[in-house]
Amino acid sequence: MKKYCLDLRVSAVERLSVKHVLLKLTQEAPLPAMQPGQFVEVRVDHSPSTFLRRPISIHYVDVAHNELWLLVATIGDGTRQLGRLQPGDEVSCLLPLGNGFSMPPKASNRVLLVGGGVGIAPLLYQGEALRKAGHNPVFLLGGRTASDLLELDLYKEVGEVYVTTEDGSLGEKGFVTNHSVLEGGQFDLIQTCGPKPMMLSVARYANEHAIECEASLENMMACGLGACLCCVEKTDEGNLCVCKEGPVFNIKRLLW
Amino acid sequence: MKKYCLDLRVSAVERLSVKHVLLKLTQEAPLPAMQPGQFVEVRVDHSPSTFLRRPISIHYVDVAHNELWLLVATIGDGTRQLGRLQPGDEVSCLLPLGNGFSMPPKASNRVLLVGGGVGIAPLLYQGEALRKAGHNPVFLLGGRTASDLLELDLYKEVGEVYVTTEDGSLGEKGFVTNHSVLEGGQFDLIQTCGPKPMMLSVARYANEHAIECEASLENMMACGLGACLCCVEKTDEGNLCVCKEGPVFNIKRLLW
Amino acid sequence: MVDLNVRINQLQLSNPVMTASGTFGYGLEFQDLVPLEEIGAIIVKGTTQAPRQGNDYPRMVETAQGMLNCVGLQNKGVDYFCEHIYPQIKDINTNFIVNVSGSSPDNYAACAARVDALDHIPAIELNISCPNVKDGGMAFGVTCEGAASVVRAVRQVYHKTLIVKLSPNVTHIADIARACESEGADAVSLINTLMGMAIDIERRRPKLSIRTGGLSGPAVKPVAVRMVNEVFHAVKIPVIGLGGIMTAEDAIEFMMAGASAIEIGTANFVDPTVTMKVKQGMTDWLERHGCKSVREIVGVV
Amino acid sequence: MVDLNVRINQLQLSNPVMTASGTFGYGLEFQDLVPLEEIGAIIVKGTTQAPRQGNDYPRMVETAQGMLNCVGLQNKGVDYFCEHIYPQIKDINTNFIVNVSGSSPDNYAACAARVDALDHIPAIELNISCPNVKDGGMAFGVTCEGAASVVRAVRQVYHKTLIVKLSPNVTHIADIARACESEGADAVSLINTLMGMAIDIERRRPKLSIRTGGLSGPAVKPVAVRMVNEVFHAVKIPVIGLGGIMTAEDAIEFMMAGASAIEIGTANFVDPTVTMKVKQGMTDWLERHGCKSVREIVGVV
Ligand SMILES: Cc1cc2nc3c(=O)[nH]c(=O)nc-3n(C[C@H](O)[C@H](O)[C@H](O)COP(=O)(O)OP(=O)(O)OC[C@H]3O[C@@H](n4cnc5c(N)ncnc54)[C@H](O)[C@@H]3O)c2cc1C
Ligand SMILES: Cc1cc2nc3c(=O)[nH]c(=O)nc-3n(C[C@H](O)[C@H](O)[C@H](O)COP(=O)(O)OP(=O)(O)OC[C@H]3O[C@@H](n4cnc5c(N)ncnc54)[C@H](O)[C@@H]3O)c2cc1C
Ligand SMILES: Cc1cc2nc3c(=O)[nH]c(=O)nc-3n(C[C@H](O)[C@H](O)[C@H](O)COP(=O)(O)O)c2cc1C
Ligand SMILES: Cc1cc2nc3c(=O)[nH]c(=O)nc-3n(C[C@H](O)[C@H](O)[C@H](O)COP(=O)(O)O)c2cc1C
Ligand code: FES
Ligand code: FES
Repeated sequence: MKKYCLDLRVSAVERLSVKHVLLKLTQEAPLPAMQPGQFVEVRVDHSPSTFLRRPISIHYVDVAHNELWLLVATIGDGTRQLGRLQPGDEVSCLLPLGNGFSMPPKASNRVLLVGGGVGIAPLLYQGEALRKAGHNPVFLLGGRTASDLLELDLYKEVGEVYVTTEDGSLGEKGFVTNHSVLEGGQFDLIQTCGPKPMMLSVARYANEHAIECEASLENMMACGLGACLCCVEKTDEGNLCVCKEGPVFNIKRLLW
Repeated sequence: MKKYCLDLRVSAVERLSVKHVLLKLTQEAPLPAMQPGQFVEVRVDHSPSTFLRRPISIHYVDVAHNELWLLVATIGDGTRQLGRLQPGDEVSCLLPLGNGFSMPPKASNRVLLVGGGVGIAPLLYQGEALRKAGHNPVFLLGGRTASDLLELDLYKEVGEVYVTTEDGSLGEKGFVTNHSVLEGGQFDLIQTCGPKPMMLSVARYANEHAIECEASLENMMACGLGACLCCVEKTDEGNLCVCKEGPVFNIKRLLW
Repeated sequence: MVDLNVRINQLQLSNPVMTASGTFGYGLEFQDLVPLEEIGAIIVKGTTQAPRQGNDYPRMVETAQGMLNCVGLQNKGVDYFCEHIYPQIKDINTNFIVNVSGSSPDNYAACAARVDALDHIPAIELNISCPNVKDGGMAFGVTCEGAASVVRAVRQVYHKTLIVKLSPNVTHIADIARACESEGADAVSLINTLMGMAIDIERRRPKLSIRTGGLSGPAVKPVAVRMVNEVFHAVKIPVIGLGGIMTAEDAIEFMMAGASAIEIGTANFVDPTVTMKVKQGMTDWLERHGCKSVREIVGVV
Repeated sequence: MVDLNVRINQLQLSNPVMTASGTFGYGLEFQDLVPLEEIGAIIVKGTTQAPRQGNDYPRMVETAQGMLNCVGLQNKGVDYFCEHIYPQIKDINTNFIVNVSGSSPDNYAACAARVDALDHIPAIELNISCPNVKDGGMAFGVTCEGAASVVRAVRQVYHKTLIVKLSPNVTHIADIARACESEGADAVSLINTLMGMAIDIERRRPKLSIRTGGLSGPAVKPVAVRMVNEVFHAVKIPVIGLGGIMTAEDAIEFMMAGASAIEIGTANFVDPTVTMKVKQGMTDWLERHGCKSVREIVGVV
């Protein structure tokens, strides 16, 4: 897909929790086509300690309003500065990068979308794409505590939503991989994004149950274009760039 | 004078021209004592290209409102970022630094305050100090064009004001040193701040007319405390730190 | 119009802006974003005789106005380059330069000889300064004898423009430059990265997989400008300057220090269109300052 | 309470935070802002046998997350120090260390001998790494023989703790450190500044009066950490680490790399109270991580 480096305008900033912010970005011209699971390299201005761009998943594309949504967890100086953006500010975005999630080959497949922490971000857009293509997405979202689980109504509009929290403040207590939906559920495909330990145990579950599984990795990146070879992950084909060959990989290819 | 490193709060920001901004800073506790001609080392946040503090003159101290005023010409990234401050923002200020202008020894002396560009900044507070001490300050202020000459009403409250502009758009056309007030005027002391070429010609005038003269230098600084020896000026006593022995020097000491 | 042409030995550049090896892939990665034929030259990834997997992840750390990398010359080898990459780039109308690396004078030469045969590759840049590989790499770049031995071996088999890329991790860079010049290098480029390290204090271990990496970006610019100026005054062959260039003003600074052309590296990650902005900015600056040719400012300081 | 005490040979520090020479004056300049007795040690300005005027203005340029300086050891000479400065500082309850510079082994030794006689100066730091003076300075710091010759001369006349400050502008800093160690240095400190240059492109001339200057600040931190780690693994004497430290985390990074104590330089200009913040931040970090003593983390990487 053709890549662009665009100065997008912040149309809205919604603080979803003390450490999460939802940015809506737009421009006059229609936004380029983007696929669920792809990401954006965002430039951070006004942060002396942030030199490189920051990779952020495409959370949602609101075609009707010509808006790109980014869901940002403010964990360091760069993301904190993104959280300080105001409507009207401009943000340089390099997009769309990498390869997204795949679509299940057969019709009406049951797809489980497992997200942890801010890894839930790319799943909303993917869920919508699945639904539109006639599949039945089921979300399984995990967080440390209730306030980590954001925008659940939006996810519920797209599919069934199951939730775990480590402290039991919402949904089942524990980790996503302990959720009861995994016991009964017959899934044809699992797509997951979140902390590596979570994705590893999701992958273990998928392997055990012989379910196809894709994971979206978050290796540290510089260029985002496959040019610097900084973001590599070991695969059956050697070191591959997560920014270009991923971020979504079929777990069969990963040697993690 | 005891030095402080204070986080002051921006109480007001006034844009005086496209490239000048007036910052008013305050804090709960009374501001420390400061003298006209002293300066502040201001820390600039959110500017990746600004690493060191920026020296800015004490423009005025509004004791009644417990406000420190800074008049800033936005010429580079650091000062531009200062111009973007909003009421409520905090600014780290190291102050008061250096030695200010002196007071004339005799009563009711006629003192000429010659400022060019943003060099007019320290003269307002000095003018007020002179007036309060019973002297008669006369301002001679120069700029490239009318919009460079800021806050003239404030200066007029303190003393007579004469003005030159290079394009003749306000006051006499030309440089301050060509102003007619210099022909007739009998001055006992000249105090000047502005671009070096201007101060040099003011100094020449003062020498020719055997008038005492003090100039406030603007050498590039790092520490502002006399510790790094970066800001030196050649004087009759060797290299002296402008930040500590100055910024105001009697021109007799300078080898410029 | 300002004349931006520069010549590095036989190499004709339509403008002095090149891209630095390892930061611009094979150019193709940027083709949606930058008109490649408007770049003076594209220096492709470090290429070795045999394929290399490079170092383990993590290979990158952000630092104050810079970054450390320890990619370690991951590449599929010169044969793969000739067979699979070259056909894709050979008809793009700019100069493609291959950055050649190795672990002995012989395999540097073998790799260079292979590239010599490619019609559309007018020059190579010998990387005797990579701090991120154990065998060879920087080891050759830090002594005059080491540098000379590689240049000598390559010069025997390579007939086009031979650029040697110098390491800044040395006491006297001008001496190394002179050693390369005497062995027949047509130009030197500098600087490669400064060796650095960063520690993850929570995990009590280096942030990079092989402990150390190479520092690049604006942080190193003052060191690079100093070295370019030193080398410019020490050799007669052209100098190519790089290290932290982000803007047209930075590029002009390097050219005034003595660079006949410049390379842009890390800045491509921050702004993938930076090459075009630097080129345009240089044109504007030169016009504003009444320069007829960019060559007027080379080495004026 | 975490134990912050560290010992560098005979030198006892109540905490590992020192101030770097040339950036903290004689301490007195900061006394309104920082309780001096809470600093581990204050290393005063570079001091030479004879008075020096230093270089012409401009002596400073800001760079990306750093600065270049070419102060050039302006000081009134060791006699003036002994007669006029020493009396003002000798009763302040911290360690004052004199940074000694020179242009020959003899006048280094002469200066050191004079300081040896001062009861309240428990150590000197030999500056064999100043890039901003023509005579001596860095020239001694870039060869093993040069470094050894100065240390040897000084060791004969200086009986307290002898720290040697190393230049980063070398190919193999560990070799220089070993040379100093063999001549009896009690500790090494590193890094001094990296030689750099900046050009005023409008005026077409260097921004600094003597063309080049020394780069310091966060920009150089990765290079400094790497060198501290290299030297730590090469010598048995304690290493003092510096170069770009701005925060407690930076200080801990240096200590994990192998520094027994650290110096803060340029950061004092950005935040004159930084020493206290680093000290407090280190205490908090160590407590949070269950360390009983700061010495536990030295060289864990
Ligand atoms: C493909 C991709 C998609 C992503 N999508 C999102 C998203 O939609 N929303 C979101 O909030 N975040 C997302 N991230 C993560 C985001 O890029 C990082 O949180 C961000 O770069 C941190 O920048 P910072 O300046 O705030 O933190 P820094 O100050 O740079 O880092 C803070 C801490 O986090 C660690 N860290 C930073 N980046 C990473 C990383 N990539 N992997 C592991 N550790 C890291 C650092 O080592 C440090 O300890 C994504 C990352 C990738 C690679
Ligand atoms: C004692 C003192 C008092 C000052 N008072 C004021 C004041 O009241 N109001 C005000 O607006 N400014 C004042 N200045 C000047 C102010 O400090 C500079 O304009 C400011 O540091 C520029 O920072 P910047 O980041 O915006 O520009 P930069 O990007 O740092 O510089 C922009 C350009 O200006 C040049 N420059 C920067 N600082 C100086 C300097 N000190 N001397 C010569 N050239 C310089 C740079 O070389 C560059 O070409 C004062 C300076 C001193 C030393
Ligand atoms: C990720 C990365 C990979 C690099 N790979 C190479 C390489 O393969 N060969 C080489 O000669 N230099 C390599 N370099 C060094 C750059 O070409 C350049 O010399 C250095 O980064 C300094 O320039 P800059 O500050 O503009 O990036 C690499 C640099 C980076 C950041
Ligand atoms: C303005 C200035 C003056 C300096 N003067 C000296 C000196 O006299 N002697 C010395 O050994 N180092 C001197 N240095 C080097 C510092 O002590 C220190 O080694 C260097 O700045 C790196 O540390 P930093 O990045 O924390 O500043 C000076 C540094 C600066 C910035
Ligand atoms: S981030 Fe550069 S190759 Fe992936
Ligand atoms: S700015 Fe440091 S001595 Fe004046």
